[in-house]
This record gives sequence, C-alpha cells and structure tokens, in this order.
Amino acid sequence: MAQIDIVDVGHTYTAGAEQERWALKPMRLTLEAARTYALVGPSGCGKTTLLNILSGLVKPAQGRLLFDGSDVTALPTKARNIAQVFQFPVIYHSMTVYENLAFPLRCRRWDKARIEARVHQVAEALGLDHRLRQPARRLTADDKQLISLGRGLVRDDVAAVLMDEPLTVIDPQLKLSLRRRIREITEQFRPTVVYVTHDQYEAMSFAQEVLVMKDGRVIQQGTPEQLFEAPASTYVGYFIGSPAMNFLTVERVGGQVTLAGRPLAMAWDVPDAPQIQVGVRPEYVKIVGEPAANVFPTRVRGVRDHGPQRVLEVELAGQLIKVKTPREDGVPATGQILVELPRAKVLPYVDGHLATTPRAADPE
Amino acid sequence: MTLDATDLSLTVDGVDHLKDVTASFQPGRLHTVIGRTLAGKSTLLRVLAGLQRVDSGSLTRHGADFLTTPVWRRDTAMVYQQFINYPHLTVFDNVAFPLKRAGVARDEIRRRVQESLARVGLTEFRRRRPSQLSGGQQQRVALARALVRGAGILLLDEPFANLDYKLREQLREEFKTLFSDQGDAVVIYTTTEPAEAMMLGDVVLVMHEGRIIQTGPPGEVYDRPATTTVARIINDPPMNIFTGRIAGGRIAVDDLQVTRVPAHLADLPDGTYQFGLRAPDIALASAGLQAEVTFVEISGSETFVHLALSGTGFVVQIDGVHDIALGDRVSMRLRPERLFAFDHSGALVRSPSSGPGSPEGR
Amino acid sequence: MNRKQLTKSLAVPVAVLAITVAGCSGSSGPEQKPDKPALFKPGSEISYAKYGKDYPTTKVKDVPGPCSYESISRKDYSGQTLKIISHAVPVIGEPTQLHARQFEEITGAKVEVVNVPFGELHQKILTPLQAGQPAYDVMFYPSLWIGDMAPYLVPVPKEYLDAPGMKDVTKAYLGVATWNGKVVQYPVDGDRHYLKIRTDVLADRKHQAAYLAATGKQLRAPQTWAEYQEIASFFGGKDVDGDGKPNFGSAEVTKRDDLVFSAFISRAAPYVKHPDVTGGVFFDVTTMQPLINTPGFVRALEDMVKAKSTWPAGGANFGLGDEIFSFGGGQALMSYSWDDAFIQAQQTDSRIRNRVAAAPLPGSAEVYNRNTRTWDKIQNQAPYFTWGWTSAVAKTARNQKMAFDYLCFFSNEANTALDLTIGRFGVNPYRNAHFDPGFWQAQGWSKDVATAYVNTLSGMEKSTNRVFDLRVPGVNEYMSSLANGVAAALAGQQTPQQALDAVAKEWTEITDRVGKDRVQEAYRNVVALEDNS
Amino acid sequence: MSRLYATFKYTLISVWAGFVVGPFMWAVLTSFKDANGVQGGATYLPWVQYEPTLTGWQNIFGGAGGVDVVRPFLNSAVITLVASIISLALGALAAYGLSRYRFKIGFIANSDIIFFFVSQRIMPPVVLVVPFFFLLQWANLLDTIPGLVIVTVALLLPIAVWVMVDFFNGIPRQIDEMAMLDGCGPFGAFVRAILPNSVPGLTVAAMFCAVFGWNDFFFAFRLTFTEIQTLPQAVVALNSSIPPWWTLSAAALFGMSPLILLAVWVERYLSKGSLPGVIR
Amino acid sequence: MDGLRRHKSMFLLPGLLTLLLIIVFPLLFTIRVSFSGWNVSNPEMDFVGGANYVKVLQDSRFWAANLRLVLLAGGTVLIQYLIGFGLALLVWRNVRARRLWRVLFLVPMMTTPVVMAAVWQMIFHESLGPVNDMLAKLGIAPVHWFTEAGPALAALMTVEIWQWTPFMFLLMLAGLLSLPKEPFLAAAIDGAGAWRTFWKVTFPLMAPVSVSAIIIRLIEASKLSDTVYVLTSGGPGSATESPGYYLYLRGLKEQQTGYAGSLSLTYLVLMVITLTIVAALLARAFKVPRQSSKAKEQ
Repeated sequence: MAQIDIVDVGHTYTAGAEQERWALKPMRLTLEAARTYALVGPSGCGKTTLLNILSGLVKPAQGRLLFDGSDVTALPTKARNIAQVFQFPVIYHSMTVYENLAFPLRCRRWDKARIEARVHQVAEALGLDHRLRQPARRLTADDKQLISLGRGLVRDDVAAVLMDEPLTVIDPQLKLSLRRRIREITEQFRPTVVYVTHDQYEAMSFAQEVLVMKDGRVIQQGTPEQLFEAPASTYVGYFIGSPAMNFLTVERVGGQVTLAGRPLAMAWDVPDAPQIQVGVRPEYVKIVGEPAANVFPTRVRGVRDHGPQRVLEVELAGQLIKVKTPREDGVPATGQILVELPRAKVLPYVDGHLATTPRAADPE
Repeated sequence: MTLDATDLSLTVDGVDHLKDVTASFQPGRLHTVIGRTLAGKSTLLRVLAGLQRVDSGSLTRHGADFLTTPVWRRDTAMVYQQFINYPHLTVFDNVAFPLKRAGVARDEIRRRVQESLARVGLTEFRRRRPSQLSGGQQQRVALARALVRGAGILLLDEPFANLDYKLREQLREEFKTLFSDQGDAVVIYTTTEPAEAMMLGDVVLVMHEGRIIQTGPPGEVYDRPATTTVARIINDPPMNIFTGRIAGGRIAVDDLQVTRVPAHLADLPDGTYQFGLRAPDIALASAGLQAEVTFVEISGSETFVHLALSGTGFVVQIDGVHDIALGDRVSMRLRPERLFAFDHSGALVRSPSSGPGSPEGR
Repeated sequence: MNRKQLTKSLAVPVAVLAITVAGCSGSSGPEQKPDKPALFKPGSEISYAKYGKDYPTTKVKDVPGPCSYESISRKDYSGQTLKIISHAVPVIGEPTQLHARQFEEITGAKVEVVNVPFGELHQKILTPLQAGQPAYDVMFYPSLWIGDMAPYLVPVPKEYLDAPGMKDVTKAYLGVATWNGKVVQYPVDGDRHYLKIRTDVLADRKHQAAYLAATGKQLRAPQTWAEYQEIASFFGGKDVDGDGKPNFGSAEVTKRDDLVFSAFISRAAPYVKHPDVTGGVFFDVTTMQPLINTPGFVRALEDMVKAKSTWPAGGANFGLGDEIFSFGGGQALMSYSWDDAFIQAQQTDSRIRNRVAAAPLPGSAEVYNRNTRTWDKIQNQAPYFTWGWTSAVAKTARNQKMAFDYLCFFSNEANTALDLTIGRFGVNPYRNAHFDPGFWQAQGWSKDVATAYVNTLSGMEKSTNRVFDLRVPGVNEYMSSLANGVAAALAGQQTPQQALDAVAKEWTEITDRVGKDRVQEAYRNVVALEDNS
Repeated sequence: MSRLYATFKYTLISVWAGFVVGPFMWAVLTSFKDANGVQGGATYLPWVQYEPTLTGWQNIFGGAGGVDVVRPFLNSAVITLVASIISLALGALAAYGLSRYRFKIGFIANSDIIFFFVSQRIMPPVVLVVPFFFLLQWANLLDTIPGLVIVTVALLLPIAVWVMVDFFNGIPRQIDEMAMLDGCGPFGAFVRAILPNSVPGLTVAAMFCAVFGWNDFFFAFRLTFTEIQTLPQAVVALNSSIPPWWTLSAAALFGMSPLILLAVWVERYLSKGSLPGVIR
Repeated sequence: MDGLRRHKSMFLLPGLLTLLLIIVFPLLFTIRVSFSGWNVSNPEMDFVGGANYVKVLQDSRFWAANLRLVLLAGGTVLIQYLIGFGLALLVWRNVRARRLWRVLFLVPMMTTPVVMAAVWQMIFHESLGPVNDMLAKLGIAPVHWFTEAGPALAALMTVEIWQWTPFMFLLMLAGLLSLPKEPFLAAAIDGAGAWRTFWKVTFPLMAPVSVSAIIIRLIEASKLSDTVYVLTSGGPGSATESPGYYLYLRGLKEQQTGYAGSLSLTYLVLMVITLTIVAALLARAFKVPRQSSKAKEQ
C-alpha cells in the first residue's frame, strides 16, 4: 500500500484544447497510504479520467504521478502494481475460485505453498474459503466482485486498490451486504483504496475521505462529516445531503447580516461582498413557538411525508427553504410558523464558496 | 371508471408471481405498490397492461372484462425502470409516437408534444436521440410520452430506481406536479422505497411474494403495519424486529432487560412477542445498552448505525452525517413509547399510535 | 389412406402436371411467314473476320443449295425464338454461338444458346426431355448418346436429307446418325481417333540415329502400342525440339469425368477387335455378357498404366483441352485423340505448324480371340470411330422447320469449310469433300501434312475392322463406370484386372436396370455397323 | 510491442495477404493472355513473357467467341436482390415471432423451430435439386426468374432467421411492449418500433444472403434452360474441354466484382462497430 | 408477451410455411424415390423395397467418401479456425493499414466457389500453372496436384481454406471487437503476459463465438461438392470424392435418382447425428456456459 501523490496532473482528450476545457484540470492531491478514498461526482466530472490515470489506462497530458515517491507516470498498468474492481464483475471464466485468486501470484511466480497459504487467508476474509474448488463463473455477481477484490488483496504489496462503481450491476438487495463486506475486508487488509462512484450514499458510507468532483476539479476533499457540516461550496451543499442544503440570499447592513430585515447571527466572520448567501441544512432548522434571536416567521407552502420525518417547505423572506421535522411532531396546524436558524449551523457563502474556512483542495 | 382485479394468480415454474391479487384501482388517485424486488409488482403492472397473461382471476374496467382486451386497446401508458424509448426516433418523435398512432391531427400533436416537453424541461433537446441524453433526461422523455396521451391508466414501474439519488430526489419532487392534472386516470406506481410510497401515494398497496398483504392510505399503513413483513417493507432502514418477553412490567430480550413496558402496551398479557422499533426511535446515548458498531451507512442526511446487541442486530438512525468507526462500543437507548408489538405469527397487536386496549386489526 | 396410396398421390400429380404442362406449351403452333428477299447473292464470299480477330480471315464461297447463306437469308423468322443447348465454349459451343448469331442476323429469329460443361450435358438435356419439359429446340451432344435421345427426337425431314450437303456425308457418319432406320441426328461433325506425331523430331535424322543406337530399331510413326510406348519413353523429359522446355512422349486424355473412356477404347481396339470374330466388342451381343474384363481390355489398361511415365506433369488428369495444349503447344511429341490437337498445331500462329503428321492409330502384334480364348499373332489395326458431336431437334420444338433450318445453315458447305480450320471449334471432316488435300493446302498446310492427314482419315473410312461407340440407352452410365475403373487403375487404387472386373459387374447391373432387351436391340445396330463394314 | 514481434506480425499478415491475392493476380494476368500465352507454360510478365491481348475481355462483352456476361449479371442481380428481400422479410418476421413469443406445438418448442430453420443448411443441394425440378415444372416456373427466386429463398431463409433471432433477442422487449401500449398492434409494433432499430442485424443478414445468393451455381444451373442464365453459369459455360482460360479469367473477375465491393462495405460496417454486436 | 397468443402465428407462419412448402415436398419425394428404381433409362416411381439401402451399405466408395469428409471438413475447418482466429487477432488492433488488411482478408469469402475453383485449377495445373513453375524455379520437382491422391487432397484443402477462412475471420473479428475491455485490463493488472492473457482471457471469452463459428462452418463444409466438381472431379480415381460430390455423381451425372435418394437420406441422417454430437462435444471442449452464449456478464 502506497501513498499516492498526484502532482499537477491534468488531462484533455482533445489535443490543444485550452485548459478551461480539459476533462481534468491540473490538480495536486495526496492520497495517504492505507486510507480509503471515494471520488464522487456526476457523470462527466472527470472522476473516471482520474481513475484511468491512476490505473495507467490514460497517460495524463501533464503532471506526474508518484506511488510512494517514485514516478509511475510513464509506466504501463502492468508495472504499477495496482488492483482494480470494475463495474462488471471480471473473473477468469475458465478457472475455479482458487485459480482466480491464485492467478496474480502465479503470474508473479510465487511458489506453490506460499500461494496456497495466501489464497486461503484471503478467501477466508472474503467468505469464499468453502467454495474454492467451484468454477468461478457459477458464482453470483456479488461474489464475483469479491473475487476481483481478492485478486488485488492476495498481492501483499499492492500499491492501491481501485474500484470503479463496483455495485452498478449488483442486485439492489445485495448492494448493502456487498458494500458492507467490501468495507470490512478493506478495514482488515488496509490497502489504499480509491473508490469511484456517482452515488453519494455509497461514497460517504464507504470512504474515510470523500473527494467531490465537478467539471474536472476536486471541489472538496474531506471526511463525510466535514462535507455534510461544512460544504465548501453551494454545489457540495446541494450534492451532499437529502434534502439539499438550504441557501438564502441575505443582505449585509453595516457589519451585520440581515434576513427579511432582521439580523441573522452567525458563528463566523462574514466577508465583505456584494452578494452573500447563507446555507443551513434542513435538519438544523428548528420550528419554535416563541420569537427569539435568529427566529424568523415563515409561511408553510408544502408538506412531504417521508415516513419518519416530514419535510416542510416554507417561505422565508420570499425564499423557499426546507425544514425537516420528526413525524411525531405532526403537521403544523396553522400556515404561519416560526423557525430558528441556529447560529452555529448557518454558514456564509460568497460566489458559491464557503467564506469562512480555507477552501480545501481547490487548485489555484 | 375503476380498474378491478379479482383473485389474479400466476404461477411460473412453481413460483407464485401473483397469488390471489384482489385490488380496486380508483380513477384520479395515485396508487403506490411497494414491495421488495421480485415481490410481483412488475408482474402486476404487466398484467394490468395486458403484456402478461394470468392463470386465473379476473380484471374488469368500468365493470367490463379487461383481460381479453389487447394491449393496444387498453388506453394504458407505462414507464419502465430501464430508460425505454424508441432509439431510432428523436425526442420529439418519441413523444409524438402515441399521438400519431391515435390519429391526432398534426397541429394538435405539435402543440401537445411541445407542451409536454416543456413540462419535463426537455424543449431544447427535442431534436436529439435518446442515446444522446443522460439517464435522467431519457426517463423524462419516457415520462413525457406517458403523459402526453392523457391515457386512462398510467403505470410506472419503479421509474426512478435507476437514477442516482439527487436526480431521484428531484424527479420525485416534480412528479406530483407532473401528474396533478391527469384527471380521471388510474395511476399506479411501484417502488421499493418507503419514502416514495409515503410521499407520492394516495393509496399504498404492500406486496410480498405475489400477494397484496396490506392496502390503505400511506399514513395508515405506516402507522399500523399489519404484520412484521409490512413493517419491514414500509420502513427504510427496515424496522428493527426482535423477539422479547413482557414480564413484570419490563421487556426482556433473552436475559437482558431492555426497557420498561410503555403505556400503550401496558395492558398486554405477559408472554413472548415480537417487538418492532424504527431505526430513528433508537438513540445513541451516553449510557444505556452496550452495543458494538458493526457497520455504518450514510443515506442522504442520515447516518444508519448497525449495532450488535448480544447477538441481535439493531439499526439506529441518527440525523446528520457522523464519522463513526466500525467496532466502536456505544450505548443505545430504545424509545419504549414507539414500540410496536406483534404476535408470534407476525400480526400486529399494538402500535404506538393506538391507545391502550384498542385492538389492532383490519 | 394406406402407404401405397400415399406414395401414389405424391407421384401422380407430378407426372400428370408434367404432361399437362408439356402438352399445353407445345400446342401453340409455329407461325410460318412468307419468304423475304435474300441478303446474299449466290456464291458470295463468306468470312468470319468481322466477328473478331480470333477468327481467320479466310474467305470461302457460299455454295448454292437449300442451306446456303442465300437460301436461309430468305426465311423470315422474326418474332420467333430458337432455344439451343450446346457444349461449353469453345468446343462446338463457340460455333453454335457464332452460327446462332449469324442465323439471327439473316433470319430475324431470336436464338438463345446455353453452353454447358461436358460432364453436365447429358443430364441437362435428358432431364427435361424425360420430364416432357419443352426446354430446348436444338441440342448438340456426343453422337453416341443416340440410344438415350432417340425417343425424343424428330427424324430429319426428307427435304433436308436430300440436300447436297447431306448427301455428301460419309456412309459411316450417316450410319452414326441413324437409329432404327431413321436419321434422327443431324451430322455436323465427324470424329475419330488417330495418331498425331511431331515430324520435326520423329523424322529428324539425328534423333533417328540416336534412337537406333539406343534401341536398335528404326524411328518411325509407331505401328503398335508397344512401339508407341518405346518411343514415348525414349524422348520423355528431354528438350528435343530446342525450345528450352522439356518435351514428353505422350499426351492422352485421362481425366475421369472427361473422355478417358475414348482414349482407353482407342488403346484397346487392336487387342479386342479381331477381324474374324463378329458379334460385338463390348458385349457378346447374343448373351449381353460384358467383355470389358476380357484379356484384350486388360492388356490395354496395363499399357495405359505403364504409359504414365511418359506423360507430362499432370498427364494423368488431362482433359481434352490439356491434351490439345500439350501437343498443340509443342510439349508432347505424340498424342492420339480427335482432330482438335492436330488442327491446333496447324493454326497459322502455331509454333509447330507443318511439323506434325497424322497417322492411323497404333495397332498390335497380337489380338485376343474371344471365341478360342487365345491370343492370335496377327498384325492388327482397328480404327475407332469415337462419337463426334452431333445435333438433333427435339419433338417438343415449337418450330421444327426453323430448328432444322438452323442446323442445315450451321452445317452448310461454307460454314463447315471455315469451321474445319478452327481447331477449338471441334468440327472435323465428315463429308467426302473434306477428304481433299487441296482443301487443306489452301489453308496453308504443306502438301505432306495435308496428304497424310487426308489419307489417315479416309483410310479409316475404308477399313473393314472398325470399332464403333457403344450406342445404347444408358451409354453414359456404361462409360462413366468404365471411366471410374480406368481412373482407379491409373491412380493405382486397383490393378487393371480388378478394376475391369468391377466395371463388368457394374455393366451387368446397368444392363439389368435399363432392360436387357432394350440394350440388346440397340447394340445389334452397332454390331451390324461393325460387322457389315 | 517489441520490434521482433512487429516484424513477425507484419510478415504473417503479408504472407496471408499474398495467399489471398495470388489467385486474383493470376486471374488478372491470365485474362490478358491468349492461347499462345497459356500453352507454353506459366508466364508472369506481360510484354516481356507474353503479348497481352484484350480477347478475353472482349469475349465476355459480346465477342462472338465467348459467353455474354451482361445479361447473366443482371439476372443474378435481380434474383439475388429479390430473393434476399423476400428472405429478409419472411426471416425477420419469423425470427421476431420466435424471439418474442413462446410457441408450443406438441413437443415442439421455439428452439426446435429455430433448429428446423437452421438445419435446412445441412441439406446437401443434391437432395433438393431433383424434387425442385419437378416442383418448378409443376408450377410452370422452370427456367424463369420467379422459379429461381423461390429456390433461392429456401437457401437464404435459414440464414436470415439465424442472424435475426439472435439480433432481436438483443433488443429489449420493452420497446415493442411500449409500442403496443402506445397503440400499435403487434405487427405495427414490429414495423414501427423494432424494424427501424434492426438495421445492423438486417445488414448482416443481407450480406450473408447476398453472398450465398449471388454465388449459388448448383440450383441455377439445374433449374434453368436457355432463358435465364446466372453469372456463375456463364462462367462455367467456359469450362470446356478446351478451356479458353483468358475468357474464363475475365468472366470470373467480372463476376466477383460486385461482391468484392460488398467486402469493402462490410469492413466499413465492422469498423464502425455496428457489426460486432450482431454476430455472437 | 404471453398475453398475445393469438397474434404470434402471423409472424412465424409466413416464413415457416414457405420453408415447409419448399422443403417438405423435396424431402418426401426423396424418401419415396429412395424406395424406387428410378434411373436414367427407367424414370419411374416403382417400388423396389429396401434394395437401394442394401446397396448403400455395401457401397464402399460412399463410405470412403464419408470418412474422407471427416478429414476434409474437420481438417479444413480446424485450420480455418486457427488461421481465421490468428488473423483476427493480428488485425484486431494496433496494426497499420488495418482496414486494407481486413477487406483483403474478407474478399475470398465473397467469391463464387465454382468460379474460383476454375481459377485454382489453372493455378495448380501441373504443367501450365504457376505453382509448379515456381516450385521448379526453387528446384523442386513438379507436384502431381491432381494425379496423386495426397497432393490432390492438399490442393482441395488449400482451396477450401482460401475460400472460407474469411468466414471464420469475420466471425472471430466481430467477436473480438465485441469483447469488453475490462478483462484485459484485469489481466494486465494481475501481471499476466501476452501468452497467459490469450489463454486465460481471450480464448475463454471467445469460446461461445468459436463454437458457433465452427459449427456453422462444419455444416457448410459438409456439403463440399462444387469445389471438388470443378477442381478434381473427385480424382485421381475416387481419392478426393466427398459425399456431396458422390451424391451428385450418382444422382445427377449418372441419374440413378432412386439410389441417390437412399444415399442422400443415409447421408442426411449421418450428418444430423454427427453434427449434433460434434456440437455437444465442442461445447464441452470449449467449456461454454450453458445458460448464456454472451461473453459479457449481465
């Protein structure tokens, strides 16, 4: 397992295109050894390009890629010592489970006894130890994905395990259990993992750190909690969390931020900018009975029953926001309610970017 | 104008795909059919559409036999889970297709197609082919095509299941508006997700292994699931079900006292029950039952923590996203006032929404 | 319905419908238009030159008569179609095409010609005839098939038999065209096998001396098959004519599905045709016992197997064309078959023009007497009149007059004179007029060559110990069986005796299948030709 | 890729290319020879080793010494085209039915019916030709284009079914279902929703039909007399006991030309990537 | 779409009935004629019982032809498969002038077998053809292409291979082009070399295509007769006779329709049995998964 340094790596598929149009804008990232990372973003965000650069399928137009400090930019896939799990389960049809798992080791000419020991160890972790003699093609898709993973794990020196949307073709009912097993196994073997997905749930459930990508850039890197609590941009606020983060345009009068003519207190200094938005998660907006600081009157526009919670859509100062309330609180009887925007949970955004904390991982 | 199914049954290779399905679908209402994969939801829709024969049972529309009516005369539109459009036609022609078949005048077609496309937000894509669109856009085309005809029966087979969750969220939001003016159409929507059933449905039908096991308004089904199976299906994450004993005013799982008997269960005789508790109704606390974190999932804005409590698994839902490491030991606290009680066969005995002494049942 | 009825119900409609269809389409009578003015003056000059540079520029005079250009050009056949099947181009197929085009030009008729490889011709003609399908009006085919074809042919009408050109056909070839006393085939070709040699080698003093030194014998045109073998093997593989390429002793037609049976019969003739024995060569006509495996035939096959060493590469699979190219092209020094190779060698652009000679087929020093079952030591010669192309008009022909007019035009004196000089046409002398050395000298042949040629041919007409083809129904089956046997022996798959025993067995089966009486009756005709000559 | 491997690879490719081209080259050389150019032995260099002539080519375009190939060419084209269209139409219909519906006639199921279609290719032509002769005679269709078309359909239909069943199986059923829901009858759904999306499959089937239809010699030869001649027949008519090799070569080259163009077209299709999905 | 029972026949029936109409009569006719003595001089549907079949059993030439077919069809198809697959691999990717090669490699399949056989006949001509001429230039004695059994078989097989390798090439290339990329990447990641990648990835993935291509070719190759007819006429002797050509000889050339009928049926039954067995064996040999013929996981 290796530390991966992505140094000014950028790529374009059309030669000579200006950098603004590159599929992957030049970026500098460090993925620490033995951690799990998820690349998440909508299709076309550059996550697959980045993955292909890591696997060696794509040679970047510029920049260097270092595995534990050594430059692998020019090396072919075969020489990079990585493992990869693909969207479609890839197994060797003509081989048994055992032979599949032993294959990378046989290619490396390990001796028989050593192979045997290692394969059994990995198979046990995969929960496939009792099926080693079966033809691999008879397994279900989720077990095949485990074999793919296992082929990477048998190699004790693998630099990184890349996973490219590994749950795409898995039956919805099995997705959870497979994700769980993959996570358990990676926690046991602790390789460096880069997991690509377009599904935020998967990314946040799986990875220790999530990299949100958009338009060829990594717009935020952080733990799931960081992404949720402090989205670096309005996009991340929208992209992470369901329902999405509420954004309200506020005014700045003197040193004060006001909303609907009332002061809005925040735990942060607010920069001086012509257009300021504040973000607040629906989970943190509270319905209160009494006016107080940071409490605003609103009008209820709609109610959605999600089961355990209801999502109220309310109008605040001419802007719609969502409020999540527990089911047992019932639906407000009147159309007018008061909501509190908790001081510590209201974040300022300028030009779509969080304006308090340094912007993480934003290449400049 | 109702669509009535009576005792529809279909067995293929010894497996029941439909078993004595009886349901009445009302005009102007949105019915959600919820069930796990392969519960028979799609089969039911296909039977209603005329794409699948049945072994027995009857289907009537306006009181007249509908089973013998061929597909193309059933006045039925359908949206599939897979993004199914005519690959060779442009977006415009895709939407115009059913109108052309119905012999609608050219100007009228143009007007209605444009209107429909505008409603799903695809006006600027009308000249593209489906393959040049994203998954979400493709499904919007399918929706537009289903809508444009004003069909009497509208079937939607997990239409958003293959979209990623942001899109799913968005289309779900739009859905009610899109279908608000379908007038007297019978709308049937299948899903595996409780949130969709809750949000969209006027009526929820819960399907399991080819049978409809409960029917009712969403809130009703949610608050009073008839069986443990319904309780699991209608909740995400599935309701925690555990077997315990009521004895001496306490509820115990094996030898572990987990909680006191809440008021609404107070009059239940001592004995063994299956208890149900929703994931949000368990809290992580500083003190309480000691459990080990086996898995953590993050779903939207919630964190689902899977816990093992002396061999029994529990799922706890907490608001917000939290970094919790696997293997941690945490304390959890059940909210006894939210407990459901089921008998050994799984039938609901008492729910939190019913007062003490009021018997459950249908 | 029982099985018998079922099978009947299957066969009957087919047969009935076949007959109905045939009847219907045959019933529309030909329309006879009045004559139109002639396009040719009597005795005008005829040449093929205008049809391309593949044709000689030779000019001949149109000979007056009912079949002349002048007479035929009076006929008006516009709006009518004549359907002809012929052999593949060029052998007989090309003259069929050429004369069809001319016939179209001068009569206004539309002529459709289909050309078919030799191996297919028999069934392609016979199948529709037997099925009653009016497929062809005029058919060109090997004359020995007369036994199969005769029932479906229109006898040549008297007016054509009386034409001067027909009167001039030699007795042998008119005999070949006759079946049960009626002339049913229209003679267009006269074929026989004879020997062809290269005089620039065989008559060369140097070579003669060398040959004498080596064998103690005079080098001359071989008189016997043994001599033929000796000469052939002496010169085999050496470049004796100085063209830089090796020469070979002999080229023979040996391809199974081509005409190997004719070559074999030529080789066998002197061993099996005893001047004093009558009653058939292939069968004993009284018992219809096959004689094909008697010692004479076996000896000939042994000779042929031995001769393999003298053939050029591929010589064991030579078709007629290969033989022609081999001898006509100067590769093989000797060959025996029809005229084609000889005419090819005498073409104006040939390298070996006038360096060749024709001679009678080799004979033998002894002949098998099947009555006494002994080999009689006599010098024996037995010319083989092997088939030759012929033509005929089908009974189903819509306009029989037009069909015969085409044939008489095809074979009119002017056309025949030109056709005879084009080797690839496969048209060979069959009229008395053709046995005139002057005619050939006019084509540029040297006097010696022309004289030897004419003498060889006319000598055969005069011979009294001749072999004719097995002109009986099912002849193709007999010959195909014989070809199989010969091919098996040549390929070394069987000994000559084994091979011919198998052939004899098959021949008996064929006779039984075709009907012994029918075959016997037909064979009597052949035997009569042979014995009465 | 190492240099050694590249050399090895291009050597192999060139060797096979040479083998493929050889016969064509020989036919081209021969088509410009005449008897003198042929009978002395093999010659390769025109003007040096033999004097080139156009005889062979003149002979096939109306020269008196040959067989005209223009009319046979047209006949072949018409027969191939019509028979291919009929086979594709019937084959696509049947394949669609077999792909979408379950048939059960006694113990016979879909796979058996498909096998029945495909198994027709096992029949040696010799088995069929005599009965065909009587069949066509009965229908008065011997020596006619319709007659040959019928027979050719019997040869091509199995190919069309074989290709199309696989292809239709690859088109989602939901598309035709949707078309029916949209108001098309089963046939309308096929024509309006499925056929327009079957172009790659139909193309491949059409290619095979063209190849096998155009190249049929056996049936055309035996079921015609003088009226209808197909191109292979015209070429074989030159296979005489004294074969005019130059004319034969010219005719052979002419006869293959349209299908060689087909090869170019198939390759384009292959490179575009539409074909690989069809043949599995 | 089982709800549409009534409409399904209208799709199947036109094609099925057409084929039945065209095929059933010939088949019944052949069965009937095989019990008759129909021949050229006696073209009648009489009844001779099983006499023809007894003759078939004793017909050593027929059985020899069948055995020969095993070599001719089996051998050429195997070689075609190897070469076709090899060529497809060569021009699959990373090759200059790829499209030129592909067209070139397809062309022979498009040519008419009888016509090409005539051209090959010139080429193999023992004294006038270029093959022997070039061998002579290399100092090799002329090969008796059509007059010795061995060379004749070799010539025949050469022509068959020339003509039909493109068919294999087409199917195999199409198969290769439709393969997913991931397995190859996976093999590269696992550290497999070219040889191992071929045997463990390419070959197994191509197994279903291989099996169907081989079977289709075997079906077509078993009918081998046009080429024999023009090229060798079955010679020398009967050394290159295929059953198809032998049937043609008996049935059409000699017009022993009845006997040929019984030969045909015997042959047909043999073929169906053999091909069925071969298909099953191939599927096992190539380890083709039974449930699906598609290479990709779904």
